[in-house]
Amino acid sequence: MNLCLPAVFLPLLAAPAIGVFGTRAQGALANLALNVIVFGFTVGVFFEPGSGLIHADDLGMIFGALTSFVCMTTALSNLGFVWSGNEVLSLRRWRVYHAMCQVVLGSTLLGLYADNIGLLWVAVEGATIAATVGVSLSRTASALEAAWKYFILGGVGIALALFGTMLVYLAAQPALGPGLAAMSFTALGAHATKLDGSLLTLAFVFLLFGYGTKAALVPLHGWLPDAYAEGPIPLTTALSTLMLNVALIAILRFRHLMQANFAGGGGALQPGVFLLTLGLASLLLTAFSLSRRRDARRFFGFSSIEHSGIAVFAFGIGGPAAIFGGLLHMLVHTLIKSALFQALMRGAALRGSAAPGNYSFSHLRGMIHSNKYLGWLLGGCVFALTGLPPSGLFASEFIIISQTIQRDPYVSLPLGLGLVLCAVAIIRHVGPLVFGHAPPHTKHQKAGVGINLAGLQLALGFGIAFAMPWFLLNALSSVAAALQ
Amino acid sequence: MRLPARRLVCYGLVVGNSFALMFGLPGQGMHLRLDALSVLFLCILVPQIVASALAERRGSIAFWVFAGAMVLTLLAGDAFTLIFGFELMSAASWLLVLRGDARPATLYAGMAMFSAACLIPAVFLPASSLAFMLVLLGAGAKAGLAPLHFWLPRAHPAPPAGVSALMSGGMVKVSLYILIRYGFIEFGAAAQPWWGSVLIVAGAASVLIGALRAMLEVELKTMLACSTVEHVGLIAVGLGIALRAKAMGNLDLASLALQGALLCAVAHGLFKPMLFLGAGAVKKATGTTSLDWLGGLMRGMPRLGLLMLAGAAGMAALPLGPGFAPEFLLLHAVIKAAATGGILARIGFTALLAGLGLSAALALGAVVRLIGIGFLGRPRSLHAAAAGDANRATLAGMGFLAALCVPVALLPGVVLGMMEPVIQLLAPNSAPAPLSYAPLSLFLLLAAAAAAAFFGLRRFAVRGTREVPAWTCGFGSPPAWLPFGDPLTQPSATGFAEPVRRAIARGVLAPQGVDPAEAYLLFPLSQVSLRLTRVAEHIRRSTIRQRLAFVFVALVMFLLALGLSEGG
Amino acid sequence: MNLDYPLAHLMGGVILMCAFSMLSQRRLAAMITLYQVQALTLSAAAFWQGFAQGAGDLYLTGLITLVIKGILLPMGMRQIVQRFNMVRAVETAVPVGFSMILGVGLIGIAVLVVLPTTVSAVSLTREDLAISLSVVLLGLLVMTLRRNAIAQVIGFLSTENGLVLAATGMPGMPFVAELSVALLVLLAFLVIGVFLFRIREHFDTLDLVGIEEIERRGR
Amino acid sequence: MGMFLLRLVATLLHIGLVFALAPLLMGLVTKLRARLLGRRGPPVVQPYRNLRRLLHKTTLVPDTATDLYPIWPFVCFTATAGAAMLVPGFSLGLLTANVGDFITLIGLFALARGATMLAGMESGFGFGGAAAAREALFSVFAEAALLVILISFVLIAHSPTVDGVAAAFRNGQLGISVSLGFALAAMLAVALTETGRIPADNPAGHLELAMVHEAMLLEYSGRFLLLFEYAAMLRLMVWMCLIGTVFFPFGMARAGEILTWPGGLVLWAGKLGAMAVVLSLFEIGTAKMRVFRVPEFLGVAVLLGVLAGVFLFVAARIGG
Repeated sequence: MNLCLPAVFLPLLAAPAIGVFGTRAQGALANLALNVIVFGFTVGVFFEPGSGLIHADDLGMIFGALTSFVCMTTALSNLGFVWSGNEVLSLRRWRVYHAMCQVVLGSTLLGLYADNIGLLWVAVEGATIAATVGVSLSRTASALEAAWKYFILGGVGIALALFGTMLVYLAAQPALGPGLAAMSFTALGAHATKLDGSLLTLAFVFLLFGYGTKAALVPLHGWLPDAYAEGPIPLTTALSTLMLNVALIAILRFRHLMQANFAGGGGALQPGVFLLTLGLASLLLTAFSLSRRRDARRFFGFSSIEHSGIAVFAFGIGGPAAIFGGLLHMLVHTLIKSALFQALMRGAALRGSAAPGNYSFSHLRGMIHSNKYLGWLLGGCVFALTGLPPSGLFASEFIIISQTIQRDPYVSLPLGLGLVLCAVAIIRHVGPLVFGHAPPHTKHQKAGVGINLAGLQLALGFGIAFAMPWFLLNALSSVAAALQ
Repeated sequence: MRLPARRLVCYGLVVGNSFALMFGLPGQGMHLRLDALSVLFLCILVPQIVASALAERRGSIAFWVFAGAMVLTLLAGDAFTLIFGFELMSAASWLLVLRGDARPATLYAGMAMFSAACLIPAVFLPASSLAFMLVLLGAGAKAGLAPLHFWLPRAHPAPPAGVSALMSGGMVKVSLYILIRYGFIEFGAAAQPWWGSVLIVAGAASVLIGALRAMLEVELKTMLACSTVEHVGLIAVGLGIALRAKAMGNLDLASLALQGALLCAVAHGLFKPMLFLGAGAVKKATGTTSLDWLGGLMRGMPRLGLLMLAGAAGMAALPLGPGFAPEFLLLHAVIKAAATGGILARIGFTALLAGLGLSAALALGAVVRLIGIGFLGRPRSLHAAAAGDANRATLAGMGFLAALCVPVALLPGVVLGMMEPVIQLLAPNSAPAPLSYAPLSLFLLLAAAAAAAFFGLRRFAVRGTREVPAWTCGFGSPPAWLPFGDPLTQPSATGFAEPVRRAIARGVLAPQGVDPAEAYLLFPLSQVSLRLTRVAEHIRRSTIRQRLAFVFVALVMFLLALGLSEGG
Repeated sequence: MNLDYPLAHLMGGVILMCAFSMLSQRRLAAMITLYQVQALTLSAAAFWQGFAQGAGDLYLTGLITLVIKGILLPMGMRQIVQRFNMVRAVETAVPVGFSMILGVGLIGIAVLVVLPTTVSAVSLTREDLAISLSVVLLGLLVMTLRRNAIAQVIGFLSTENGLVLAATGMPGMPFVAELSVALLVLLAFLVIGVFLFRIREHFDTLDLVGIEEIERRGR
Repeated sequence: MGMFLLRLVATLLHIGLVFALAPLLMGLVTKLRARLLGRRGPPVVQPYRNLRRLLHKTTLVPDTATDLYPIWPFVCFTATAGAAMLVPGFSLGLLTANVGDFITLIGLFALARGATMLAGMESGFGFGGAAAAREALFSVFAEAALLVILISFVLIAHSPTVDGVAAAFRNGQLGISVSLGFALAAMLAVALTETGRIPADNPAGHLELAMVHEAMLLEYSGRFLLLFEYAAMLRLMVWMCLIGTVFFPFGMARAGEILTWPGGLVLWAGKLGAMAVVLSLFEIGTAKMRVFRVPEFLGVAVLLGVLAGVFLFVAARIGG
């Protein structure tokens, strides 16, 4: 049987139920239970990839499992978030919140497993709407403003993506004939050279802008920092890691179509230039935006922009090695970033309240004085983002830079500049955040068991790049070779 | 199992008899390799690690990661392992610096990443001038080669003494190792004479600035760090001469300069950690390392004082000290190099020789200042008066290094003989001239003279001494609460440096005695980044409509480009 | 079969004209009316395309468009305008004349981009594509140039119209697109409605100035 | 073997003469100065008397001095004595010729200077420290000048040792006189500074504020002061030998051939006497400089050294 279907539709179908019934504790527990089950399914997908409209290729398998794993750990720390009771919401909103978590999970998985550009689009749209609702949940003025921003910019992105999708169909329709075949990734990939190249190029521009909005590439990034800062933090974790991945993978797939068409003489342009432009823009703007952030979640929002910029840059460089590097970068970044947000949530809870707006660096500094383990964990996560060893990002960035040098030496200059500047801006905060002077009346407290899971994720983020299991290595390499 | 990833990353170094590790770059692993050069630098590195561990920092994990990463860098058999170890070294030392003093930590991390950003491209480029310049930038920045040395006098004093010792004596050498490995071996075939010239110029600048600042600085550890800059410059000058001579086909001169540079690395790796450990002991005993608050420590801590004296003799390159033979070789290399090349080379090397003499004398002055102000004379504070001698562990660590100094000082010929394989590796089939400096016989001569004077005086002069109050130069008698006299009546470290400041520093340093690199490089760069940050803040503050406008304009731009590239 | 090209062309032209003249309008009511006309024309175009291609699902598309966009959405928005008493003119970011010039430039770009690209596709599609791309861009331009939330929403909806127009032009495109467009518009309207009420709770007007004030504070 | 014995004897003779005659030379210079100033001046053997008097004085140690106080005089004396043994006097080919070269000499001078400076800072009172600071300033330029001069020597003689240079110059190919002239001028300036003569320092001065070398020894007395005084005399001797050997190597004996010794000895004495006359003439002709003029004085020396190197290059090119 096809295990993708239950993995996708269980959360989607369960969402209304959660949204209607149950107390907030029950909602949180149901959320966790569903996540665990879905994680089981996504692991099963490795053995039952299925076929047809919704099936998992290697890429889908890996990132599907990653998605559900991150969602599971987030749901676990979500328990603490709920029980700490800092987030004062009415019961109705708690229900909506948990429902939205499920919708985000389901539509993200749909976006990963869908073998149809239309379905992919629907999935991204659903995730966007759910996230918008989630962000607006705490009805503060700034939250509403953030959600409004997110809706307007995200809606525009969705519109552009739909236009691009239709253009892809139009480009494929003469070759593959009308019908579903012209919208399936496998069919498109198989006949990439026969597509109408020039139309495909036009389509790629729109898709790049559409999904690039979701991936928060500069200049399409306007919604991201505020959405991160205002939404409930478990949802933010999902946004920062999962939706970015879906959008990036979509961009990667379409880029492959265009590249193959270009290589096959189908008349498409080389996609690299577009991707490199947006990637470098993200990297360099982030480098200078990071330095003045006072709110930790905005800060790490910008760092997410940086990292998706790096991934897109890697895709733009092209070639199996660079694609491999980009995918590895996404993988490790997802693990580290989710661990980081869970640690942040816990730290803010120790400092009083995990409500949005309590994440200013001045509020969190000197975490080691609140809890030694948590302080080191937080410091480790932030340090890992800089890409210095032993962080796994070092391996991916090493591969990307080396490939850049070999394929396109001149863009390696801005790349290196941006990487160094961002890393410096990030590493500046480790000292005060971990060892700085804690605010007055800080006393040593327990961090709770949930934090160990974040520690595990961080350890994975450190280890997986240097001691990669062979099956993962093979899968990633074959994906990279196939999508080059 | 066939690894598709085998295609991923090509080797940066030729992997000969290398030993592969399972983990590392995905599908690629790590490779370790040992050759004469790595062995030499391991021999430089290991004693320092032992001494620092002996003296302090036995328990610190970061310290051991730091040490291990340095060893890994020296053992690296491929580009990834090299950069990995190098960056891990930077990361661990960054943590140690951060725990010591948070202020320079970010600057330090920034420089470390900058050097990595230069090295990673360099190891993948084909052997070319660009690649070498990148290596020079990367390794030079980490080694504290002018003009990228400004971070070193700030960062090296920050961590505890054991780490400072290892950073100053070891980490710097590791970066120089990378410079040597790539300049002489990997890129050796494509070497141009002007590579060497660039290296010489940078080295000369470091020597001058380092020696001058060492003479002017008041903080003990900062002063030692500045002298590290000076010695790195000396080594760089030697390497530059060797590179230039090798490219010009003059292998004997190359091997002579290499002997000087490598011996200098060995000697500096011995006495500088010793001095840093001593500075740490002084800090522990008196609570400060500012020379203006010390004085008369020789009474309180005689054993430490003697060890510091030995290290200082090396630092000042005095004869019969460990630092003299390298200086000797380097000066001869410069003189020989002056005979090669055109009139510019002649003028340049003559000026270089003058600069070296200048900085040698400055180093002597700095050492006299260090010992005379810090350890001789009268205490300038109660802490200095009450200082007790350093603990056994520190003395043991310093003594270990001091014992290793003896062969370098008295038997440099033997040490050079042991270095021969390295020289042959770097400058193949070269025949260096024998060392025309016989420290052992010189030592015997001087010993004879000293013995003659000693016994002569015992025989003919009246024995014994009488202790009398020193002449106070006409100052009034000190108040009762200052048992050791008024500190203001004895020369201060600042005052001692004043003549040099007036006569030389004004010409060399920027106004207010700021390091020129800071004034003319660091400050403008920070201004630029500040301006760009302001721009970024403007973008970030834009309203929803403006953000929409960004998207819209970008889309129109892309479409326009598309239309023009296809239709037009 | 010689009639369908000019008809489709005509309807497309009307839709484009509506989108274009939205730029010139200062009053919300007028913009809503224009949007309604645009939507009605769009539904007509969908019906005609369905007839011309003999594709049944296009009839459904036309029906959805007619009911939701042609009738429900304008009614709702008129409600909002009444309730918030926003009959006065809303000021634009740039002078109207300038925005018209921009609009003309956008149409030019759309034609420039589309015409050479679709040499292989059928002429009908080419026309539709050029027109719908212009409509999309014009809608975005309206969103960019109007300071008022409702005006932005209208611009957004007109963008959607352009998408549907393109979708109807796609020969034999499966139903996914239309469904999702309808879905999007529904949800969009719901969410926007929610927003408007919430924003009303916090700011007395729908003008985004208040939000911009929040944003001014550096964070 | 006999050869070796001869060289050994010559070496011992040289060492003995240098150590024995150093005070005499100092006395001679003082006497000549006094005479040229129209005074009678102390007898030539006065330095010997001073040394003997110091032998019989008790040694006073300031209470603020550390345990290293007695070390510095020995270090200073030993280094200077080592230099005296390395510089050939009346004869070439001594056994000590290859122990070290110019750079070793510079190092030994630096060692002696360092010991003196530290001695000045022992008691921790003002004048010693001030004098040490000035000495440090002077030495900076002095060493630079010496090394620069060294270039032209080595490039001409193709040998870094004093012995080799002297041998090469004695067989003199004199196409390079210009640069040697520059080198001589520079070397004289350095020598004046190093030996603490006018214009850098006044050996006869008694104003602590103006003294450099003497002020560092204020706290020393008895046998320790004797060592310092004797080292000063030796330094004068060494410098004169150095200049004589390098620039006027004519008629120097060969250590291997005993018959050439007498001539060498006579000529050596003559050279020393002549240099003493020149030195005293110069000293009465000039006045002492301000402290901060001395660096300029030595800076000129450095430039002369550089010029020597450049002209040497030109000459070599013209010579073909």
